[in-house]
Amino acid sequence: MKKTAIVAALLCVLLVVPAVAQTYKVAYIPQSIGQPNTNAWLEGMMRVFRKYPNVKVQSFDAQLKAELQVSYMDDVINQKYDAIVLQAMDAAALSASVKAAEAKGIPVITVNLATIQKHTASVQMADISAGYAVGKEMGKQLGGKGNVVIIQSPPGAILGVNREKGFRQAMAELYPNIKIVGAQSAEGWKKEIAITIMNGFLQANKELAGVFAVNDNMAEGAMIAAEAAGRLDQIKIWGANGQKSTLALIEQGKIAGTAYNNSFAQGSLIAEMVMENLQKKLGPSKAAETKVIQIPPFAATKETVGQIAAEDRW
Amino acid sequence: MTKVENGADLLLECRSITKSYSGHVVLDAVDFSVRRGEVHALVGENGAGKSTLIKIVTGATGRDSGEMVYDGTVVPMEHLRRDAEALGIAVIYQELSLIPGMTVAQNIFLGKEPLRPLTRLIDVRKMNDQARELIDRYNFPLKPTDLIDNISIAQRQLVEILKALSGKASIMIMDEPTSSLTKTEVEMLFKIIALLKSEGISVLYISHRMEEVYALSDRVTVLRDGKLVKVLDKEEISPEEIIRLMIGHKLEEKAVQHELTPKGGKVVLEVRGLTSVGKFEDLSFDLHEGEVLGIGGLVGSGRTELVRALYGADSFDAGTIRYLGKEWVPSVRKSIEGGIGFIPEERRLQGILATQSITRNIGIPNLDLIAPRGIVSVKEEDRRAARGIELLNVKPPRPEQLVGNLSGGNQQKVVLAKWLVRDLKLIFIDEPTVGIDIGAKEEIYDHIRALSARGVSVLLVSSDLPELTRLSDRVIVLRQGRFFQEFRECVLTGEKILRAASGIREGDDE
Amino acid sequence: MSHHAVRRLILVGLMLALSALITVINPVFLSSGNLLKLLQEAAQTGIVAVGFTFVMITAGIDMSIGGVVAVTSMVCINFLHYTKVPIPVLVFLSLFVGALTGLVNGFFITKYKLPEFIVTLATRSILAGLALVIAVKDSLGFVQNVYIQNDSYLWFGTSGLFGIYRTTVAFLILGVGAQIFLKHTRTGTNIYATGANPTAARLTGIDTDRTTIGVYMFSGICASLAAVFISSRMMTAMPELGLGSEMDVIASVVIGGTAFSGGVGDVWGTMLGSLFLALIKNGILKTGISPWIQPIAIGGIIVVTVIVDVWQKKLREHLEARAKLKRLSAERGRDAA
Amino acid sequence: MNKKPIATELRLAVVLVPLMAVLSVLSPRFLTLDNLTNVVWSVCLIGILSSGAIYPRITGGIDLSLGSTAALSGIVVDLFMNRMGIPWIPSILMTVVIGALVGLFNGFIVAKIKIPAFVVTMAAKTYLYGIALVVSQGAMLAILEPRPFILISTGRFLGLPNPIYIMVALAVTSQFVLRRTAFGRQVMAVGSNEVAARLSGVDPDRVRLISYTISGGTSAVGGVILASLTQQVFAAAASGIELDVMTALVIGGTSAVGGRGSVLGALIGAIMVAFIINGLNLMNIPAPFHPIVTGSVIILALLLNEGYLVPKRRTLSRA
Repeated sequence: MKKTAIVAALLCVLLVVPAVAQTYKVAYIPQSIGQPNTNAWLEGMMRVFRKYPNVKVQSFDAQLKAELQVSYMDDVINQKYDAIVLQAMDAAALSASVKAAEAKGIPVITVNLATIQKHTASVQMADISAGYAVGKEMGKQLGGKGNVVIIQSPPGAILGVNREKGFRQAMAELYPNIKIVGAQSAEGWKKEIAITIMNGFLQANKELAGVFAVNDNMAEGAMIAAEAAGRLDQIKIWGANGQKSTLALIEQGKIAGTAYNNSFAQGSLIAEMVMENLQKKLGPSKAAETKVIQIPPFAATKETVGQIAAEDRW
Repeated sequence: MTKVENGADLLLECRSITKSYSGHVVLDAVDFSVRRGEVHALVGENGAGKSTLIKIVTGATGRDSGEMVYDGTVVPMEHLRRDAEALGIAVIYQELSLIPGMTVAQNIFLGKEPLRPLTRLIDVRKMNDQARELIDRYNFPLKPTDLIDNISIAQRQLVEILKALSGKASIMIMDEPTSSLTKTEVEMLFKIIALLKSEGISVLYISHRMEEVYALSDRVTVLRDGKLVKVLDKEEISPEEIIRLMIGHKLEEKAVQHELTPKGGKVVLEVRGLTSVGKFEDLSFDLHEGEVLGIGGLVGSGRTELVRALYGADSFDAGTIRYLGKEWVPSVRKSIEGGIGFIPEERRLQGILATQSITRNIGIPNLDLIAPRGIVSVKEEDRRAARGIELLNVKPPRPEQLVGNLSGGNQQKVVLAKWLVRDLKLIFIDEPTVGIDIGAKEEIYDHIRALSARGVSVLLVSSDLPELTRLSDRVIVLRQGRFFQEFRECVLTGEKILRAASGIREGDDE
Repeated sequence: MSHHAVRRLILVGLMLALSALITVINPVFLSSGNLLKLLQEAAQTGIVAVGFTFVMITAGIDMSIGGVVAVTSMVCINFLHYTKVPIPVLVFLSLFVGALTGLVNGFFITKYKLPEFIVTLATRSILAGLALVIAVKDSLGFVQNVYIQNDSYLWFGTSGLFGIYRTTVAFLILGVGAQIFLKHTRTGTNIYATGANPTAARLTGIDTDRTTIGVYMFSGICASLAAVFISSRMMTAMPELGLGSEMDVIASVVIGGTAFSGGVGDVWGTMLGSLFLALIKNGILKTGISPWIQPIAIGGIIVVTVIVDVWQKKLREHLEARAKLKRLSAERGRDAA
Repeated sequence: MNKKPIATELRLAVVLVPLMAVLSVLSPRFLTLDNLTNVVWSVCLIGILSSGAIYPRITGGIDLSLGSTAALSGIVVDLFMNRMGIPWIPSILMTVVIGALVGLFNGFIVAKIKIPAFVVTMAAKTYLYGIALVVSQGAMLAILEPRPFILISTGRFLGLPNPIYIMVALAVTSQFVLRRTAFGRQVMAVGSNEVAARLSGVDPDRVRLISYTISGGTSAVGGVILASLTQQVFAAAASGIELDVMTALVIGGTSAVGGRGSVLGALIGAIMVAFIINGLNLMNIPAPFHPIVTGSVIILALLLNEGYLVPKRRTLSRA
């Protein structure tokens, strides 16, 4: 670590950054920048890092491409960053890079999705149980019966897939009388496509009781469609993530609920882990397993959403 | 033609060749033969079946029936380009078949490049050497490594010929070879043809230019409407006769000479000291109302550049222009609005919108009239199109017909129609009849005369001497971008212009 | 010196200048580790671009390359996951995917004279779907990401002698081979002829249809080859792998001086182009500027590069015109004399 | 030419009608008014973008930056309305002007500096995304206000979603401009033979400039519609839509060489593709198969168009 630090210091001199005794460079590689949750994580991290002027965070825009994330990882390794925060597009695709980084002494903390190769830590919103929680709550709201549809993530997007798995599991276990009558995937998690899909569902099912969109954005899309069709009052729409706009809509009663995850807190938690690691010069963890921190989802409904404080809304 | 002259010495013999496209017969039992080492001209209006016959001979298309014997061997029904080449049938195409971006040598040996032994790699040095040998043998002004893009049209044609010679050609078919050549270049070509002939290579020659056919051919085969009309031997060949056979009626005028009678009237265009560096220098002349002023000179003498500048297509460096007595700085838009028309040199590249209908083609320069406030009055547009078609009897007379699918003659008619449907005061015409069959030619001539009769002034640029002499009231000959000589009130003949164009001044004409 | 030679020099000059600038900002750029990675990145785009160059020289365009990459990698994943097929066989099979796609593209383009752009766009869409269909699924039918452990397959994506990545080596070999093929074989000449003047080419007895089909097959094969290297490097593949990478490929080819109108351009240019693109993308990361600004910089640099090229061309033409003028007046002098 | 494009539209109808017949047999719900409405609604964005993108295409160019332009426009209109407090109507107008200026800039580089449109607009796509990130501060912004703005896309008039009216209006206008105005004639002429057009008094540079400007303007409209529909704006919105638009154009019989094109054709093309996807959804056919079917049908449609698309484009492209 000393070596890294010295090199880092040298770099700073060259970078003509106000030369602090020891400067740390942290790489933040989300699936794409400009998404509410990825921004929230960054903000959460910054809430911590702002206290440490000697930490510089650089974001990388992978534009939802695993290939790009891989090449960013390589670059970050070459630039001898001190820590990497990674929201992997794909558990397998990034494993090699993660391994390489830790081999080079750079601790990697993954967000929401742990890569197959073991690494320092992974802070996750438990997606399967999030899906499960949604299923459970929605089932309650529907009184255990009715037709439900799912607006899926693009095929192969683990996060969405896991949420869907959890949701189906809950329905299968708890509510035998709720029928899942349709599931369609929205290319690129796109809201406008979610709207079209929802329109189709509204056509297909004269009695539609519930919708689970595997993220809030698509849930909002479903809501727009249902509202336009004038059937919003008969349909319980659920999302997952808990972004600010969705929470507002829950308060208005337009969206039934979401699996809220405090991405600010998540980000701050990650940042603290990073700082601890850097200050204690721990480097990549020697443990045999990835240290996984599961953040239990909070099912936010009209009743419970009030419990989420303004500063925790992202 | 020193060789024996009996049927036995036929290189190519076709007996009752018949070909029809979708029921429509284009060749009807045509007999055709070429002797060894003769120059044989194949003439006929467009649509007479010349090109189809050539296509069949060269294997570009198949024949429905009829026998074909080449060099003693019977040519089977399925006769492909490759087979034709193997037999030694070489073609030089009207639209040059060279590859831009490649060198002369590459083009000559395209598809049959010499390979390094035991490899499939091209032996570039060997290729260039072989090209050099060929070039030297006919001492052409070429370098094997010249890029096609950087050499003149005439030179490209030479490359075409070498391309043909590089194979073992025993007959060379030339389709309109001179259409884009200057006088001197044509003469060079003729020398080459003589040379080929002397080497015992037969030349099958297709041309619309009578004087060439006259000068060159040992025999002439005349086709009309897909039928063989007559085969003329050397002594029978005369332009009038050929034309009579081709179009069935005799031309009222002798195409060789013409009486110039100047037109007075008010000056429409007044050019003083017009100069465009490197193109033309210090040109001054007046153009009167209803006058046809011919501009003679070799290609590259600045004729085309001059009319382009006058029209506003190109800029010029010095000099003044007065149009209808007013100071005039031309621009295309201004010219059109001011009643000036322009028929460019290269019909396909500059004249027509190939993928657009006749209506649209005629409409484009008349947008100011058919769409005064930006909105096109379809009625007005169709009306003008109909008028244009009817006026020039464009065939087929279908307004929605794509101009790209018309014959050369009809394309040129459409280009002319664009201007005839609006009231003109002045029109610049550059090489109006290149590659156009006699019939269409005559029609276009009539229209030019009609224009001048209507008081429209015409500035006519042409390399076709009979054309120039017949149509002009006055002729100015340019040489190397400068004024060389003016012919007025005299009996003008083609060779007078030629001599002037080639720099021989004869004072005794004024 | 030809226009292309000059544009090459300018491109190289620009690259050196940029490299220098970036190195000043962040010396890590010049570290062997980074340069090797840079070359690997260039190679991954470049391998596809080489094939694409052939297509563009025939005045065509192949939008299906992204789809080919996706399907090919899915095919590989399947074989690695379910079978023990020897790697050489596997690679052969994967190249077959590209060849077949190219054949289909070429067939519709030549036989039915359909516009290349849309035909290949259609095949792209078909392949994109196919990739998802054949992707390895778990018991619930959800796409499952397979982690490749077959070392002899991973060999492709790793580095060998002097830490040079095998992708880079393959790129160089492919590039040099393709260049020689283009410039020094009859087929190569036919490709140029087909693009520059198809009518003439046909008259000369060149089978332009066969040539066209050929280049599309080659383009497909190159894409498949790239897929092998990329999936091997990532030790897995996703159904959407490579989709959306078309633009980078086209940019490399165009910056390299191959024209959409066909007949001009070569592989050297494309290799430079892909290197140039990789350089700015890699270099920009060293500058530490915000990811918001990065696309602005990249887009800007591309535009400027092309503008510079056009200007140098104009300048040369202007100079040539003046030289010609001199010659002309000289000749006149002689005539006068 | 007056006839040709109509012929294309007819040919497309030849594909469309049996297609709809088949779909309505396979799924009874297909031929319901609501369903058809939804399908048309879903292609509004493509339709709107096509009605402008067709101009550069006909002049032999291409505008790949329309997706980024749309995203940027959404962000800009939100900036005007919700961060500067400008009323929504002027905000939209200003946004469209900005979009047009973006197009004008592309057009300038293409027409005046003579750089291949593909490269110019591809680069534009990249840097416009960056600019959008900067303006939006990299955030995904929700638009909840003002209500009328939201209603532009979500509201209905006479039972039909408003965007359909906007799309039809734009398409019809564009088709009219293309077929019935001097400018339309000039666009076609430039696409067909630039030199001949110039000698007939057309100014190709000006025509190109305007073409790209229009494309930029309609992209902005599209961006506004999308923003109002999804009630959110972000830099990556509408990413990748340019390919859908180009597909629609080409199916609609717009050829890059030869100065041909029809906006209505493009619309029919887009709707056709949408119908297929909709039908597949109604039949609960899993997503992965959708692109396969779509791609195949596109080729089929082209084959039916063959007679029209054949013309010697290669030789012409050299002319």
